[in-house]
Amino acid sequence: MNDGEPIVKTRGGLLVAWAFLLVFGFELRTALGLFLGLDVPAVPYLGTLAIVLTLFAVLADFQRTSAQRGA
Amino acid sequence: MSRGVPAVDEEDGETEGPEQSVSAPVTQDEPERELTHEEFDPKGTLALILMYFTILVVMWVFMYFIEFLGNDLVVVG
Amino acid sequence: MSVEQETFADRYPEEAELVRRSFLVAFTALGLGALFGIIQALHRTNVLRLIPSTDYYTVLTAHGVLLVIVFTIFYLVGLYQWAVTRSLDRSPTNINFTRSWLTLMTIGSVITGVTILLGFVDQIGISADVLFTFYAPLQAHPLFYTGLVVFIIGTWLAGVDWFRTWLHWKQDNPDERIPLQTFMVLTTMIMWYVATIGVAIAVLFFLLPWSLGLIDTVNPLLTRTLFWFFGHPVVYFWLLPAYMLWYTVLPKLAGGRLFSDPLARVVFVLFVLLSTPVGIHHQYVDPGIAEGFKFIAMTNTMFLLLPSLLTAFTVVASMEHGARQRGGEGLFGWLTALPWRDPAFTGMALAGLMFAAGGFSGMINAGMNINYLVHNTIWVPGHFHLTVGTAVALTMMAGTYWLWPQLTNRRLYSRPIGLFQVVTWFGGMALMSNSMHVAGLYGVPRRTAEPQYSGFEFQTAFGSIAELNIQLAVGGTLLFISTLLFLGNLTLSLGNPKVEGMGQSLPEPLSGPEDSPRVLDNMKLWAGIALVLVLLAYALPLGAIIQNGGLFGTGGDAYPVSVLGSFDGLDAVRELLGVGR
Amino acid sequence: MHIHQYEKLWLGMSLVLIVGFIATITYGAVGVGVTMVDDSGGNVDPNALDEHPEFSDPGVQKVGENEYEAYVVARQFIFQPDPIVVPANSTVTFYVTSADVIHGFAVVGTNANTMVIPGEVAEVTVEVNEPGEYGIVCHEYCGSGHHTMEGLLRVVPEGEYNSSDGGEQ
Repeated sequence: MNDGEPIVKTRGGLLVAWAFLLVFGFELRTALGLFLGLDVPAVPYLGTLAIVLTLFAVLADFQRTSAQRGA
Repeated sequence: MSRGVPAVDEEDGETEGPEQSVSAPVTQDEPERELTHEEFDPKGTLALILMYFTILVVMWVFMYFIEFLGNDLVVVG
Repeated sequence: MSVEQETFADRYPEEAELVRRSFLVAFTALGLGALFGIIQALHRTNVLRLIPSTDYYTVLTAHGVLLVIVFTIFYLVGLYQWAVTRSLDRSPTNINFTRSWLTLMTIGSVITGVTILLGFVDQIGISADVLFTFYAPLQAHPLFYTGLVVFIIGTWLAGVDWFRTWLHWKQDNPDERIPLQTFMVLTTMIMWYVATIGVAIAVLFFLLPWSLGLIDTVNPLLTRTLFWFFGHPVVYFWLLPAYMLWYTVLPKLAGGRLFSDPLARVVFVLFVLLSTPVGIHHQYVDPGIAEGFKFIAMTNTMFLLLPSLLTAFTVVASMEHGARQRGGEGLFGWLTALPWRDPAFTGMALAGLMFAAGGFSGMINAGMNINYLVHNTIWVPGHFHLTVGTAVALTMMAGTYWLWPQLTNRRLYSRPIGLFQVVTWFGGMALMSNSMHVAGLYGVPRRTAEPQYSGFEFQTAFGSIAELNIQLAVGGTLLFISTLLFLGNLTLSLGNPKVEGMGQSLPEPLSGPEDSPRVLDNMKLWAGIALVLVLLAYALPLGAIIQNGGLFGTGGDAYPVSVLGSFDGLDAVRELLGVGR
Repeated sequence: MHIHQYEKLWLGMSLVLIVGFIATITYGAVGVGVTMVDDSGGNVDPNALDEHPEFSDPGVQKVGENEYEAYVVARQFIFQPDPIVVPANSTVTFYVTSADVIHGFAVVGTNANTMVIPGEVAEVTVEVNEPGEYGIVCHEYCGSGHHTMEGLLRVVPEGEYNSSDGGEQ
């Protein structure tokens, strides 16, 4: 974050954040489907979401460990 | 695991061996600061719960007026 | 707090043994229930059909009874025994009495459980495929009802035990407020006594004599209404132990203190008052009950949202307090300062989050006329897998991660596996309950082995039924894996060496009991008001049902699910004695 | 009692939410006119349905201008009549009872949804619009063949409706 403190403080936290955001994205798809009738294809959407989140997780973990080394 | 050390400083949990793991919080004795009931305003809680409130109202209106009353064969007697 | 601390098992070895014993029964039921759960998830969705569809209902009965009666309630009595002993710092008045009710409950569960499972073996002719609700005129084997009676008597005696311990404590501490955890136990048990009146009458006066052939007919609407008299408060009997953990343990796990003790007491009192006079909301589309009674049940139910909404605030505020003490900043930034790597904390927090979602579908279920949209669709199991299946079950598992070392003096085998387990549960349940809610809106019914019909197709607003089935099957599989990880982790923990000093204390609330009026501790008053409210809500509907349909119904046969068919009382006695026909 | 300001605010909002829900439901009942299944259908002896004036020969009958009554018997594991045939743009009252155990009666994808309890008659009146076909399912477990229990509601154009085939089998 701004002050250089990692937003995710432990790998456990990273796992929880990853799962939470994936579930959030999944429920978003349901909301779009029910509210707006948008049929977002499940596999490409969730697949992309999972890959993007995993990338972010790897980056966040890198930031976390380097911040730790710096401290 | 080192009990008695604030957990925010304790970063390397994933490398713990089985015999070291105990599910226990570690902060009771030395919190970074003490907050009493008077000086603590749960602003974040209020913000979260207002979001929840909004979601509830929107979903309720959708479910009742669109899904239910817009459905076929409304029961009238 | 000293680093080396006495555990519950050090201080109360005999009590700790009983708590472990009740947890053992609970977790055995959890394992079996989860196995039946995955069989159903795969069968319904036609992914894998291991059993004939007629046996699906045996599986479904066992899944329901094992998980919501045996697992939850044995966990409850274990947790409550710990809570009473711990918070009063006092042993039961007579530990042999404690042992006897636990034994009685176990015997009852085994009788009912075995009767259900015998449904798989056609040759024996004993069966109880009547599902968790055992609606007459479907008739189970008498042993099913007998086991239930024995079990419930056991729970009644547990309440007697805890009340007695409290009264003795009160003699020694006449001016003290009831400790919060004991307060929670006592109020829960008052609610339970009021609630079980319904099921006791239904089983003892109608269903059991009827299954023994002593009476010919029952009034199906009457026994059904009596079931729901019990059937709604029982969901709070599952929920309140989770609330106890959220109120008294979760703040500590978050590194803070409970926001408000008085409000916690108010919440439990509201549950005592409002849990029972709402059961008719399960019967919104039942014939034979006037709309006015349904409306009253609806308003009561809506006000029953209040304690849960208040809980949401208090519990999240307690977590925020912990996070801020740990250095959390910002409007939402404090969320990152919470101990997410602790499975006990994360499990409870995710359980609470799912309860917020389940709360919404519960509001829909409560909404009388909107019930036409969702009644008996798979939306309803979608709802209660979020509430009892996650808010309660996941909290209980998470609570175990915290409590287990203090009950056994052994460390948990692996905390990372524990964390992975609770996250898997969260993800699995998100998939499964999402698909159930959505399919329910399309009209897919619950409680059926093959929701695929020859004469019509379900219409979907988006996606497809096939996709929803995959969601359900994958979600169910993740939940099963999660259960195995939980049970495996605990089992492996038994191999850890015993260590000293794993005791944990619970912090005082920010606003203590001295901030609340003493009248809150007046158990007789709340019990009295609860009974009056029940009388007001139920006297007229029950009277009308009996007046219109008769105490024993308008006729009609019994439909035993046992293959041998109905039998007379003598045969039943012979069978009970094990003499063949 | 000592309650934090935010908590008081949330208590107030919770009460608003609850009252709002009750108000919505009351609007649905009074404003829109959605009524609940109640005790108006009366009681019957489930073993004597074949002596009952209507349930002995379940089917659809015309009772007024655009008004029809459909008598339906649910039993392990069928609905009678099947299909139920009604004309489009009419008001149909279903009278549903059970000859044996508790069943459910739900016209799939619609709000017509009731429990079917032996001894009781469920009375459900709906407005039927467009022609079309709806599935009917039993949504309460009623025995080992429960999953096979289904029926059909056929809404035919007014001109094609023939009172003699009004749902008779």
